[in-house]
Amino acid sequence: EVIKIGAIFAETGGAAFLGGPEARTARMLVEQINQAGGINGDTLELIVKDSGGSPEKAISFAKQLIEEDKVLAIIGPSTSGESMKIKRIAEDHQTVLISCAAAELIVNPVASYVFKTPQKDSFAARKIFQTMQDKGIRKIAVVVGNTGFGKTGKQQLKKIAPEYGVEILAEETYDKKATDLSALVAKLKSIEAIEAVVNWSIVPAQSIIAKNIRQTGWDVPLFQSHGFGNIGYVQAAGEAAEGIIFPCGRLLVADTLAENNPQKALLVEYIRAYQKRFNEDASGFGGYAYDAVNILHEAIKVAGNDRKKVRDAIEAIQNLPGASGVFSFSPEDHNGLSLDSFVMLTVKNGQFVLYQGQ
Amino acid sequence: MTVDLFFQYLFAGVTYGSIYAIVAIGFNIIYNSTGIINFAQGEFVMLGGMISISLLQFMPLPLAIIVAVLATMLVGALVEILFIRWLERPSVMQMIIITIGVSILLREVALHIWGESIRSLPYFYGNEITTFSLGSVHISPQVLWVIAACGFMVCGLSLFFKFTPTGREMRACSVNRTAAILCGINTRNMVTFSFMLSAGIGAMAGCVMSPITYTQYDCGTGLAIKGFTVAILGGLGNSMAAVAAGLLLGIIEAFSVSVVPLAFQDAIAITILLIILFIKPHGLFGSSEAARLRDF
Amino acid sequence: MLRIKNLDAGYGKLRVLKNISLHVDPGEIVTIIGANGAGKTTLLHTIVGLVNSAAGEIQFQQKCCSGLTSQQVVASGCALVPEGRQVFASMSVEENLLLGGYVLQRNAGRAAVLRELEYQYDLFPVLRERREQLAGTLSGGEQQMLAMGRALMSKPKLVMMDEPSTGLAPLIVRDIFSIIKKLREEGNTVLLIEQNAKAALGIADRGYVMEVGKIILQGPAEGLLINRDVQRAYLGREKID
Amino acid sequence: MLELQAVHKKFGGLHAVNDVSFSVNEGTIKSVIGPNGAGKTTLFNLIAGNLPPTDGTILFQGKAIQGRKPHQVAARGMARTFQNIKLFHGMTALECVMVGCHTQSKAGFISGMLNTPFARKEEKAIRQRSMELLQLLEIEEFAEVEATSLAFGQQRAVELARALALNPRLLLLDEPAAGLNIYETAEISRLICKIREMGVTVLLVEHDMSLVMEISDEVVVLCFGEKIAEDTPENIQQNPEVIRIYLGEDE
Amino acid sequence: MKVSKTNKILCLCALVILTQVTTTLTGTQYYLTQLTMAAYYGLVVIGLGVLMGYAGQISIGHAGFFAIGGYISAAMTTHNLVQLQDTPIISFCSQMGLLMERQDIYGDQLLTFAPWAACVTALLLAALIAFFLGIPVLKLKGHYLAMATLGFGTIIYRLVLATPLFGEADGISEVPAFTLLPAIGSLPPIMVSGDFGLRVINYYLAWGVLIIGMILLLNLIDSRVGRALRSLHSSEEAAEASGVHTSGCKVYVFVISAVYAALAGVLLTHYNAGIGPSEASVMKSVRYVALVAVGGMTNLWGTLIVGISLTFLSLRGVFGSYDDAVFAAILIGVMLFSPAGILSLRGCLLPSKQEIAPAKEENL
Ligand SMILES: Nc1ncnc2c1ncn2[C@@H]1O[C@H](COP(=O)(O)OP(=O)(O)OP(=O)(O)O)[C@@H](O)[C@H]1O
Ligand SMILES: Nc1ncnc2c1ncn2[C@@H]1O[C@H](COP(=O)(O)OP(=O)(O)OP(=O)(O)O)[C@@H](O)[C@H]1O
Ligand SMILES: [Mg+2]
Ligand SMILES: [Mg+2]
Repeated sequence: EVIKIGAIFAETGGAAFLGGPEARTARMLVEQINQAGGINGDTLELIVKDSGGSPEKAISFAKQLIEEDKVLAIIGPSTSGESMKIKRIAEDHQTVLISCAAAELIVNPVASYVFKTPQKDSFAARKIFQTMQDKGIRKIAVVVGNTGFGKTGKQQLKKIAPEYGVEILAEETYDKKATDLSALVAKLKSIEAIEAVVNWSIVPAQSIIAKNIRQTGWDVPLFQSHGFGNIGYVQAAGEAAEGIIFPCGRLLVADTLAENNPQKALLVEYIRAYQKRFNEDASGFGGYAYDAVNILHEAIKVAGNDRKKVRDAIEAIQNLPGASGVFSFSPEDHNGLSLDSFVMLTVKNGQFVLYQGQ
Repeated sequence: MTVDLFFQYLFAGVTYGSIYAIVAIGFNIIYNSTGIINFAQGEFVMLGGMISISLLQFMPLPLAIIVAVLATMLVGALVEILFIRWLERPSVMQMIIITIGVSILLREVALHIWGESIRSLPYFYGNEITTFSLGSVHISPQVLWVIAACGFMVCGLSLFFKFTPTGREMRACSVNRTAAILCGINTRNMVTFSFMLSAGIGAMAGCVMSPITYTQYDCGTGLAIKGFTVAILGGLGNSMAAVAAGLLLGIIEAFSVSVVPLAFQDAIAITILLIILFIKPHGLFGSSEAARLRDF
Repeated sequence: MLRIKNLDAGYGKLRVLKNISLHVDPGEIVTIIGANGAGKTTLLHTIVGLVNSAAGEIQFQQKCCSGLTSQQVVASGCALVPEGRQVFASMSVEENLLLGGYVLQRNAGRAAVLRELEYQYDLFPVLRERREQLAGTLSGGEQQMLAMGRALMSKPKLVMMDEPSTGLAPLIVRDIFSIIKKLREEGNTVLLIEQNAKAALGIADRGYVMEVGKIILQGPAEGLLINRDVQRAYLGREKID
Repeated sequence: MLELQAVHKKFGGLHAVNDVSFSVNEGTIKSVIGPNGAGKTTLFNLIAGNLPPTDGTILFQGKAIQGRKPHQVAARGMARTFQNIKLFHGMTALECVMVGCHTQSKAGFISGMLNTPFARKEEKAIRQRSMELLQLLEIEEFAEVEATSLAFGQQRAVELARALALNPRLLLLDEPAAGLNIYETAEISRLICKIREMGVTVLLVEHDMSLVMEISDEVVVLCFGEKIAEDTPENIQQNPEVIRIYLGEDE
Repeated sequence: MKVSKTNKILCLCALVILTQVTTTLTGTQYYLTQLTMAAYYGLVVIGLGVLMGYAGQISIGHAGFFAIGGYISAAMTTHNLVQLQDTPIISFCSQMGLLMERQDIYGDQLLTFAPWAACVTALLLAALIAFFLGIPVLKLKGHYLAMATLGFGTIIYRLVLATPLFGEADGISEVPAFTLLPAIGSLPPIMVSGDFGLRVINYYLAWGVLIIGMILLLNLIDSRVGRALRSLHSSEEAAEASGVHTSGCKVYVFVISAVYAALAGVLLTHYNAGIGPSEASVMKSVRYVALVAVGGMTNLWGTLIVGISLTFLSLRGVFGSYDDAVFAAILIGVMLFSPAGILSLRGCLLPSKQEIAPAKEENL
């Protein structure tokens, strides 16, 4: 039997940096599963649709996949906006949706058929604030890109800051395609009380802001979001990336993990296979799709080709190691990850290393 | 606002402005010889950056840039020869739409060649955090490179168009092609030449700005829109005006940061542009007389 | 100088010129007269290669130029003053003239162009006054002079003029015709197309009469002037008589 | 009918129309002549509203019209033709003339979109009237031919028909005979007289003296923007100044 | 001429019905989803077609009007007013029947504007903006006009991305269905909604709106005003001299095409139950322009056919990640080989007199 799985990724367009690795990872993984004999003898068929990051296309594709291709589940979309638009469709048609987008809104409030694999933004924010607390930082500036990712990041940071006694003195949203942010940096720098800057965005702006801050000779601690988790961005920021602190899954530091870490084996294998296949470094984004396929794999193993049973099976998954962390779902928690899925990393000599505190 | 901050904004504005201007110049060249706006100009910028980055593995930086510029000029010539040269009697609208098509095509090709990841050339001098300080104003050396390249190109081109026969002939082609033919000018070669020239300038721009702005397969579109804006704001066809307009727009953008949320920066800048256009329908420095005589 | 044999040409499927044969000898003024839409403009365009010929032969200075591009024809010394003036509207008068010197500049260098420029300014003093003005803002007559000046800038061996007197004041028309005569005196060859048949035949050596794409009459200008058919059709004698 | 009082137009430093005053009486044909660049077309553009005068008053049927938009002037009953024929690409001769009926009809966007009976009726009437005009100018056989592909003389006729479609009180003609041969010119001159008989006043710019002298009641001579003479055709032909600068000695 | 216009409309109606019947019989009703969406985009494209092809005014900002329609109606029908319930304005609106109460998927109480009120507001706003924007913008010509409209599109895009009310980068989701006619007796309700159960109704609704829109535009171009538009396209000066109030005419068509776009935005947003910023992006505007060009500038039928079919294919994702590339290739191909639009390819092979007309001198 062939089990059909749909996928909606932004392989092109503004969110291609997410959708590209996700689509590649999903394809690679499904191939691997099929090569290994499929799931209980059934083969998986992955139908990937490129939404280009447009919600209207995602909606059209979701309907198409559900009705026409009669897929068991949908992986993706890559962005929060798209995910929110098809959340209802998946719910109405009782098709499992495992989103690869960050926004917490996707699984909170919980819709019974909708899951997501990336760590919650709130965890990232908490991790950052914890680190700040350790460093005694109380007054910060928040700058984000005008993407869905940036938007939810800003919301979470603003929501959680008071819990850690942190005050946000300035908040700014810049264009995702910004080519230079030195004016913004000048503005922030002129607010002398600022003790740290948190940047929550995606390529290429997160490297640009790092450069611009350092170029003005401003020596504030710079925090970034988990979107920074790609060695390519460090290379792009070069010298300016040194000392950036950010929360991230363990993928980037896989080989430094302890042998008994449940994620280690899988991460090392994924990174190796991805690198070999696509000749580029694996990133946290691909990991989201990895987890989505992996979770489905586990659920189908238990439940077979049945939408409702698969849903139940996902909710029952406990302690499943994945790329982003160890998943334990429940009817109330459709993300399944804990705060512990993040570690704080920093950049040292152009490499990611665990942040030890200074 | 402190004096320091003022200068820091000013310099940020100059940085943006020269980047916009350098793209706008490319628009003006093709406009001057064909009367059309080549919407694929942004892609030339992208190609210049991408090609030089790829070549950097095999050769030193200056050589990589030169080869990339030449390669992009070749692409420019190819675009013209494949899509434009053999058209019997193209209308302006047809040309605009073809160049939009070419721009999308080049972008998609780049996506499938280079992928969606960002790349950049290394800083020509120093590295990411090197700066010169003038008082407490910090300037990245690469910005100076951009400004210098921009100034150099503008002066060179203005002189070229104003004073050299070839420049005059290129302008003639755009004003009245039949008459240019009747003067014995090989109009087709002129057009090809202008595509090469603007592709080369675009590529050059792509190289000098790559360390600052990074290069990605779709970075051309945004730059093209800004460049187009600036070219129009200055008055089409006038490169000196484009630089002035570019600097103006850049500085408006930079200073707008200090008063309104950054998220509205573009909206503010473009609103100002529109207001200027309504008051001066042919750009800040454009002559309405010349524009009226040119039929679209 | 120019020799055309059995020429056919047209636009798409529309055949405008049918089996045209004519010749222009060095030092002559030859005029072609004919009603509107007879195909005179088309004929000139075919000669300079703006319109492709379908059949027949065009020889300019003993060389066949049927397959040549317009640029090549112009470069070989055959200049056209186009119908409707076609000046470079948004460029200055001087620039227009300099552009006309494109061919000359290639063959004889910049000094020759400047000399020629002065010569044209002497020929058309109005243009000197307005050298900085944009050509498109000139009045009709000024533009016509500019178009002629521009064509003459290349020091062509053969000048073809398409209705140069259209829209010009009587005095200027006379000027234009005397300029044409002067050109001939200086050894130029002129192929002139005119609505004003009387004036044209008055200065021409020979003339052709064209009707719906065919040459129906030809001969020395004086002969045509007294030809009854020509008088009736183009000179309005009948009415006057 | 039309009265110009001390009208000036400057282009930068160039005084293209300098203190020109004259009036056109109802039912007459008045011609404006003058060397090239004298400012005749500019004068027309001032009257028809294409350019605002720098100074001066233009009265049309007793009301000042300077600075009005061309379409407003047209709606008051002034029609014009252009020195370089301006017909509409992609429209048949009939349609071109129907555009001329614009001010004579009312159907707007809404009734046009809904194709109301009123709009349909009006459309029919316009078509009828335009056809009549084409007949008047004897070009009805080209009604369905694309106007820009017609022969030159026919294009002129279409343009004239379009101008007449406005039901004008005053008609401005800018070199209607340019590029026409002697017969076509005679034809045009006949037409102009016919138009005058319909009660339309005509103001004419022309270089063809046979036409001007034959049909006009009065002639104004412009030179370098200034009016240098205004008189009957016979007297103008004798005026030494005019002969010197414009007509030239007759052979 | 008139007859053939009516016939073409009847053919289109027949085709629409036939498609629905066929899909029902073959059990492939899912095609109707994308056909419905494509019909709404078709509405934008034909509106733009009249503006560009007939009046000759390019607009690279039409996605902006689509977004105004979509976003206003989405924001008004999703923004919860419960907290403001007691303010005088809201209670006044509530008395006027402008509000609607319902529950969201999680069971929370929502008080929002009713879709029809939102729709009217959106359309009026779009018309007003088009009017006040059109007055200065349409004075510009050629590339300057292109720039100004592009600028307008960019401003809308930026505002949408920067305004929390419009959901910033995520856009707005959970937009309710738009009930046009409540259920009467055993008749199902007529509402704009993406619900699978209402698909056939929505299909007919969308195509009904499109066909009516098409008829109105076809009437318009054949009318007195349409003739005036075509004349000003060719020569503004001559049109003015013929008494055509050119700037007024231009502004009005601009308003009409903006309303078309906004209406499409409103309806599609309700159908999709959401809208995102990509609908306002410049690329979208460029796509509309390109669809008009591929269809043929002065060929409303061509524009319609191309607009519908290319959008349909793209929405079905048939070109995968080559969607833009294929689109660009079609665009270039058509412009190179058949600049008068894809439907005139036939004419290319058998040149008619009309097509030869543009003279060689009119190069550029
Ligand atoms: N570009 C074109 N495409 C199609 N037909 C054309 C074109 N140009 C001219 N014609 C047609 O060719 C015929 C001859 O035109 P041409 O312009 O050569 O006449 P002409 O003798 O110069 O007339 P005129 O005295 O009015 O200048 C006319 O019937 C005209 O309609
Ligand atoms: N827009 C303008 N800007 C500057 N100068 C202009 C403009 N329009 C016309 N002129 C100048 O004004 C003068 C009068 O021009 P106009 O076209 O009115 O002459 P005209 O009498 O119609 O001549 P013709 O008989 O040759 O058509 C000319 O010298 C012309 O160069
Ligand atoms: Mg001719
Ligand atoms: Mg004139």
